[in-house]
Order: sequence, then structure tokens, then C-alpha cells
Amino acid sequence: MEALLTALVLTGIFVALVLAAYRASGPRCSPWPQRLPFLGGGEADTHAWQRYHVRFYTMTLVFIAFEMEMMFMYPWAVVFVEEGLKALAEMGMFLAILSLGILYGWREGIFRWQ
Amino acid sequence: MSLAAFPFLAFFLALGAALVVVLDAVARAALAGAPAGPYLAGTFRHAAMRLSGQLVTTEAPDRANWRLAPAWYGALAAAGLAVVPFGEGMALIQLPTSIVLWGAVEALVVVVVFLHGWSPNAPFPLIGAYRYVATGLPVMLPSMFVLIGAALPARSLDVLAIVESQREMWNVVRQPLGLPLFLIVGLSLTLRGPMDYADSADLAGGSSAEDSGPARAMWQAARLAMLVAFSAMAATVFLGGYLGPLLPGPLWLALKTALVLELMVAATHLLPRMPVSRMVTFLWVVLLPVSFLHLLAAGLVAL
Amino acid sequence: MTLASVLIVAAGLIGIGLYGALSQQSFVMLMMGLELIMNGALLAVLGFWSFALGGMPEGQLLAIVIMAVMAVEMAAGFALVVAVYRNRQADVIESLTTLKQ
Amino acid sequence: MAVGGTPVFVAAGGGVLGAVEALRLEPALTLVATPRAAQVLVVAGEQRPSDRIALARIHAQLFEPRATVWWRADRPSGFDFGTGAPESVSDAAAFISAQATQSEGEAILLDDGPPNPWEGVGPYGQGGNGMMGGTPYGRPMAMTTDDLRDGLALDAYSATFGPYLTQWPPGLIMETTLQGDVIQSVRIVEAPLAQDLLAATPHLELARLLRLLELPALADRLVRAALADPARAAAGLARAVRWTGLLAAIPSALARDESGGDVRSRTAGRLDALSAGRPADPAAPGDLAAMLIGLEWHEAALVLASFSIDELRGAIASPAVRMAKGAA
Amino acid sequence: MTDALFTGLSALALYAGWRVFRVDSMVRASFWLMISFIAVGGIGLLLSAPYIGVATVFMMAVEMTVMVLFMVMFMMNPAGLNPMMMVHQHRFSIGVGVVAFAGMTAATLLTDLPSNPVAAGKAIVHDLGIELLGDSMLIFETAGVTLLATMVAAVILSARTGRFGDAVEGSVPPGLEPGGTPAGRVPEKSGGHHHGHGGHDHGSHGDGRSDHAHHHEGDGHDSGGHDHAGDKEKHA
Repeated sequence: MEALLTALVLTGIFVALVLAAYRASGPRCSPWPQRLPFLGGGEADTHAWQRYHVRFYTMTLVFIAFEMEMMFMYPWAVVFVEEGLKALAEMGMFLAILSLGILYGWREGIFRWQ
Repeated sequence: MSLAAFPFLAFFLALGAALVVVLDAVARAALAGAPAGPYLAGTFRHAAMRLSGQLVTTEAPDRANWRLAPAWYGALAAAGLAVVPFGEGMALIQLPTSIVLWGAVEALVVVVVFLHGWSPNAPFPLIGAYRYVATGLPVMLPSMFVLIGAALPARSLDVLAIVESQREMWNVVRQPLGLPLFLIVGLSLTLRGPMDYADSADLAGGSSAEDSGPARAMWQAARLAMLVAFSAMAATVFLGGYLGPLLPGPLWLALKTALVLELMVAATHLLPRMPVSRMVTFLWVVLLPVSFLHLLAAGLVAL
Repeated sequence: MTLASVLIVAAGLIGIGLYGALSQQSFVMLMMGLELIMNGALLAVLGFWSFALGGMPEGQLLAIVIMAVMAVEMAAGFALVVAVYRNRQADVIESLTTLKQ
Repeated sequence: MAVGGTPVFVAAGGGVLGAVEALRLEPALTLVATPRAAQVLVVAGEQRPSDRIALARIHAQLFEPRATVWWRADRPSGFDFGTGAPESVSDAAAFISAQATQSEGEAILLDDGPPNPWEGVGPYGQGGNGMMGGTPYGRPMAMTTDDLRDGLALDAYSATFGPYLTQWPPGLIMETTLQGDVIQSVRIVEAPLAQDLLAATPHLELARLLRLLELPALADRLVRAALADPARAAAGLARAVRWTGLLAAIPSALARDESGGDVRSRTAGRLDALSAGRPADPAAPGDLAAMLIGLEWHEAALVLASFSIDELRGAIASPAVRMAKGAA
Repeated sequence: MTDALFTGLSALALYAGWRVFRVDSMVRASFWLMISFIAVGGIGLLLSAPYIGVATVFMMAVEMTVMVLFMVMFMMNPAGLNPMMMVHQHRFSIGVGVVAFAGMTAATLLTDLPSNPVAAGKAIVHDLGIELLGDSMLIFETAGVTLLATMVAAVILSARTGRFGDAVEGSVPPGLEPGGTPAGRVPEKSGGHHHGHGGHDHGSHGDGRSDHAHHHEGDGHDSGGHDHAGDKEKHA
């Protein structure tokens, strides 16, 4: 509970700081020419928000599957010394299995820009 | 919770950020072959001026997220620093799983930087935001492995226990690969030098290309705060944190944090930034196996 | 904070999630609904674990399993979305159902 | 990170790039990459008449109070604000820095209005119709097109970039279509402007590349060496640059030119030239626009920086090269 | 105090969950969902589950980031510049949601719930670790194989170079020296001028041969978008 309260208070402090800084700033409104996104003097045809073509999307899917392993590793780390080589062997197997997935992905070229 | 830690937290953030500015100016001037004095004077003079500038908006931004991103970033830095013990039992957030909390901070940094780049509705920030996600996600893997490696000898996920486990020997000696791997994570968390994929030079400042006045100043300040928080965490996990003879604990931690800050600043100015697809491959194909090895070595040493 | 109150909040999350999963036309939004249902399930499991199971480790394991299911569901779901979009240039559920035929 | 003096954005024109790099070394100034961060706009060098609107846009993007300084530049018609700076670099730096606090603000030249009418249009008054239609908030939305690389037809973003992008050679204007961060098509509208002799030294050419690789301090060191004596062999400096691992950071086989060199080999050639104190070997970019298609934005910037400005000008001069759309 | 925090976090979790389906911007929708998860993680902390609670925040931040990428990629009007309502069977869905909530609430209130709270000072994470390791390797093996299957399925389904795409490209092994050229950017042999520009250097890691094959194969395959693209260009 204390941890939650502390995090909330710290967040509140920073939000207040930032809002105070904005309050002290100069004029608020921007005329239209000033709002143009910076393109080195050029102009865009459309809004920048778009169905953005993420070039690494397969990598992110592999990542969320691989990252699940963390959920298992944290508790494993606590009992590692106690359980000794058995824990090492289990985690070694686990990571070896997951590494196969990464190797397969690498072979399929998921880490480069699609 | 130890409320005594609160003033330390505030001091750390303020003094640490000032120290980074000095270190950055000195390193930059030294490498450029110029005296550092004039640069330094200018930096502090202009920080105040930036705060009073106009808050420029773009055509149709996601205003709330854009304006609040620096606040979230700063809050994450503070929350990250809060798990660092400044002395025996003197951490603002004490949890049996505080390194998992640090992991959550790292994950949320990716969210915040993405929001900061997405919100202005402008191309350069947008590209910066997506690039950051591409590197920010996989770089979390070495980070988790490194922190779990440090948790092995401590038999706990608590940062306090990790410090106490270093009474005999610092983790930097026991787990030599850990600190370099963790520094790479830190460069990514604070958008610096070789890992600056969000605020890159080729994107005219990337996610902060459309920030002006106080928004820009706050974003830069939050980056400094995150750098301090990261360095304190690195000093705690690898350099024994507050442990040390004669001097009081917080002072030891400050000295070690300053040392890590120097390493970070040096890495910023001395290492080039690869194009992003190359870095993504590097993270998965080189750094991930290295962190496997690191964990294996750490495990064998801990047994 | 009692078990009943936790379970009611969980029920609320599941209810909202069901609404989302059933009403959204887009496949990715449907997945948001599913995630919200999982969120409710996670909360219910945590509540039971904390109040009724005396901190049995199996309860935590179940929570981890729920998270794993979420991760697997997301990875597989989005991969499917990509595959369908690549062929059909659309992501609405209707196009998924036509794909079956 | 911001280190140093008054933040200024330099809108560099022709014949002035070397001098602008010298300005960068002045502690009184910090050259920033976006006008959003700048207190002063410095318009430097010869300006093309056709760049008037671009310049007016940059001027409008500054935050208030705006201040403009003209340095070694003639004012295009209509730009009757700002002050002229002294010719010499150090005097100019002091002068520009002083303008930051003295400006009363300048009016925007462009009309204050959205690019398209939108307010009150559409069912919610946001300017649009349906999911994708209309001009919400004054601008249409991006639409899907086919993609060069992976066959996912997602939205394409088309825009004119330049001529004042500091990470590109000054004066270069390209109409570019992006999908994500990958360039789909390029039309070169204007070639970069011819620059002074200093800008053609291997030092400054390397410095441009180093800035793109986030090594600004080393870039400053190169500029300093060039200002001292561009003809002297600087083997130590070249070694310092090599030791950063710069060549390993550049992808191999990126943007092959006609003589078979790529970005990495051209950079290595510049380093050799630097350590020998001679000009770098010439390279021929060939079809520049086609070379950029399919590249990620950072890689494209590296490709541009890997050629000298004269090489780029030469490649763009022939009209056949100026049009290149889509994949072959 | 705990009750106040619980009430606040519950309200936040429910409100955020409701906002998910009410905002126009897909980015906001995803991150509202993340906030809902974070609130549940916070409640987890209050329920003396320090590990699951914090790990929920950690995992969900990552998953929602990925969610955002895909939401923006595949939803029309991802930023919600035009207000929109993409729903079907709306009333029915609301009904189902309400009935489900009411049913579960009634069940909760009418059942006599067991009570056996977590003992203070219990080594929660430690117990979980022991449980995970177990007597056999069952849990780790099962999880590993499931996740591996997920990864492989995700790659096959989503990557263009997957098994259903260009078989030739997929069968070319990557460069095996990790330190050297990890991206496999081996200089092209003859593929470069085949399509007349350097751009495809990038798309053709692996080696020059695969690049060549890639482009010929593309015409004959029925693998969706690439062909589509090819056709368009021919027409243009």
C-alpha cells in the first residue's frame, strides 16, 4: 500500500511541476502557419497520423511470446540457489526451447525491416 | 516505506541532473577540442529562457498526451529512483519485488516515449516514436536478464537484498558482463547517443522535434532525471549501492552514481548510432545470447 | 475491501469486456474486449487467492497462466490479422467470416 | 542534449555551409535542428527566389517572440524584418546571441488560415465525413497504397521535405512518399545549392555524416581542424573517428554507386583522405532518387551525407534523373 | 486507507475499461486498456500479491504497446480524426454485458464465500518459485513449448517470407557469424541491377541469390499483396 501511495504522490508532484511550467509560459494560441509540422520548409499532403506501416511487426509478436518467460524467471531467481542445479537445468531447457523460436524467426528474417 | 528517503530522492534528482549537464558540456568540449567554460555558462543561462517561451501547438495534436508525456517520464524516473535504497533500509518504495517494479518502469518508458512522439501529429516525431518501440522493446530483455542475474545471489527480488548480497563482493566483479549490458539499457531508457532512437538527429530531434518552450525544457529535464535514476540503480545493483567504509551510505551511493553517470556520458559521445534495423538485429542476435551467457555465468557463480 | 467487492469489480470488468467483444466490428477491437475479460478474470483469481485460498501458490500460478493466455492470444490474433489483411486488405470481422467459406 | 548558448536555427542557402559549420563552434550559439527549439532564425547565404514560401514557413514555425538575423544573405522581397549580422563569424555569433533578448517579435508572412476549410463542416463539425473522408482539422487523411517491400497496403504519407532540413544538404528539396519510415517514391524538386570551398573538405563531409550517427562532439572537432588548416594531414583525428566503430555502424552494401562503392566504403575513403591530407576520391551517385527508394529514413540520410554536395548536384543536374517514381 | 485506495483503483479500472470502447483514437483506446490493467495490478498489490500485481503492470505495458502498433496499423482512421462508431449488434451486446455483470454479482452476493486470507509474512514469491519448479519439469516444459508454438505460428502467419510466401527466401540460411554482419547484409552479386536501384539492397539480406529469386517468384505466387503491387505497377 505504501508503495502505491508513494508512486501516486511522485506522479502527482511531476504532473504539478509540468503543469506549473506550462502555466508560466508565453502566449498560448498558435496561428495556422505556425502549426504546420516541421518539414524543413516543405508541406505535407495529409495528416501525419496514418495506418503506420510498422516494419518490425513480426518481431513484436515474437517478443510478447518470448517476454512471457520473464513471468517464470522472476520467481525462479528467488529459489535458484536453494534448488541448485535442478533449477539451472530447468531454466536452461526452457530458454533453449524459446531460443529455437528466435532462431527460426531470425532465419525467416523477422528482425530486419519488412 | 522510509520517508527519510524523500529528501535524498529530491536531492539526487536535482544535483544529479545538474551534474549531467556539467559532464555533458565537459565531455563535449573535450572531444571537440574546445574550452568547456563558455558552453557551461550558456547552458544554465538558457535553461531559464527556454521555460518562458511559447508553447507551440500543431494542427490537430493529441494535446493531453503530448503535454503530459514529460510529466509521466519524470514520474517514472522518480518511481525508479524510489526503489533505490540510499542507506540501510532507506528506500522510498520497499517491496519484496522491487526489481520487477523497475522492470515495469522500463516498460512504461516505452509507452511514454511512444505517446510523446505520436501525439504531435507530425512526421518526424511519429517516425521517432516507432523507432523507439522497435529498439525499446527488445532492449528490455537484456535488462531483465541482468537484473535477474543480480537477484540470484541475493535470493530475492528486493533491491535492498541485492545490495546486502554485495557485502563481500560487488556484482560488477562477480558478474562482469552485467554492467555493460545494463548501460546499453540505460542509454535506451534515457534516449542518449548510440541508443537515441526517439530523439534522433536525422529526424531533426525526432519525438521532440515539435516541442517548444516549456514542453521542450520539461522533456529534456525528464530525460536527465531518468538518467540519474538509472545511474543510481546501476550503482546499486552492480557497485554495491550505499555500501562502503567510513563515509555515510548516501554519500557512497552519490559517488558511485556519479561514476556511472560519467560512463554514460562517455558512451553517449563516443559511440555511433546504427540504423534502426541493424540495431534490432544486433539486440536479438548478439545481445540476447550474451545475456543468456551472463545469466548462466551468474548462476554458476552464485551456486 | 472484501472478496465480494473484488469479485464485483471483476464482474464489472468482464461485463464491459463482453460488451466490447460482442459489439466491435473490428477484429483488433474485439481482442481488446477479450483482454478486458481476462483482466476481470485475473482480478477474480487474485481476489480468491488472497481471501479464500490462504495464499496457495497454485492461485498465483493460475494468474500467470491467464497472462500467458493473453500473450498467446495477442500474438496469434495479430498474426492472423496480418495474414488476413495481406490477402483481403480489410480487418473487419465480416471479412474473417467470409474467409472461412 | 542542449549544451551551450542561444538556440538558433540556421536556414542555410548557397555558398555558406562551411561558414555555418564555423558558426556552430561558437560557444555563444547552439545550432538546433528545428525552429521549434530556436530563439533566433539565422538566414544565411544565397537564397533561391523559389524558396521564399519555405522560408516564410520556417519563420512562422518559430515560437514567439520571433527574431530573424540575415547573415551573408540578401533578403527576398517581402521579408522586411530582422537585422543584418556582421560578416565575420565571431562577430556574427555575438550579434545573433544578442538578438535573442532584444527582439520585439515579428509578424508571420503567411495568411492565417487552415490549409483547407473545415470548421463546421461534417456531422460533428470536425471537417470530415464518414471514417476517412473530408478534411478534418484542415487536412485530408492519408490513404492506402501498395507497398514496395512486404505487400501490406497501408497508408502512404506524401510530403515535400526541404530545403532547410539541417540533416540534408542545404537547398535539397525532395517530394517523398513514405510508408512507415521507408521511402516509397522520391521526386527531386531542387538540387542542393553550391557551397563554399570549406564545405568540400573531407573534414566537413565527414562531420555531416558523424552528426547523423549521433557523434556531434567529434564532428565539431573535425570542423575545428578544417578551420585551422584543411590541407594538413590529420591521421590522429581519422584514427579517433575510426575507433568509434563508425564503419561497423554503417550497414554494408548500402547505396551502391556506379563505381561499386557503398556508404561504408565512401566513408572509409574520406577517412583515408583525411589522414593523408588530400581531397576524397570522387564518387558518382548515378540515379540518386532511385537509390533512395526502399531505404529507411536514417539510411537515406546517410546515403545523402555519403556524397559530396558537388557529386549530388552533378547527379541531379541531368533532367532524366529528376523523375523516378515507384519500383522498377 | 486501503479501502479508499481499493475504491479509487476499482473505479479507475472500470472507467478505463469503459473508455476503451468509447474513444475514437486507437492509441488512446489501447492505453486506456493499459490503465485498466495497471489499476488491477495496483489492486493486486493491495491484495498482498506483490509479484503478480507489479508483473501485471510490466507485462501489460509491453503488450499494450504492441497492441497500439497493430491497432494503428489496421484500423481505419486510427487517430480518430473523424468521430466514428464501428459497432454491430449494439443493444444486444449491452444487454449481454449487463446480464453477465448482474448474474456474477448476484452469484457473488448470494454465495457464502470461503474465508482464508493470506497469512502476513508469507514468502509469496518464494512459494511460487518452488511451485513453478515442481517435482517434474512439467510447468516449464509446457510453457516453453506453448510459447515456442506461438512464436512459430506468429512468424509463419505474419511474415511475408513465411512458409506460405517465398519458399526460396526462407530456405536461405542467415550469416552465421554473430559479430560480423548480423543483419546479413552480404553484398549483392548480381541482384542489384536487376531491378535497377539500390533500394532493394536492403530488402535482400540473406544473399544476392535470394533477392533474385524473390523477384521472379513474386510474379508466379498467389501470395496476396506483393502480386497485387506488381499488377498495379504494370498497369501504371
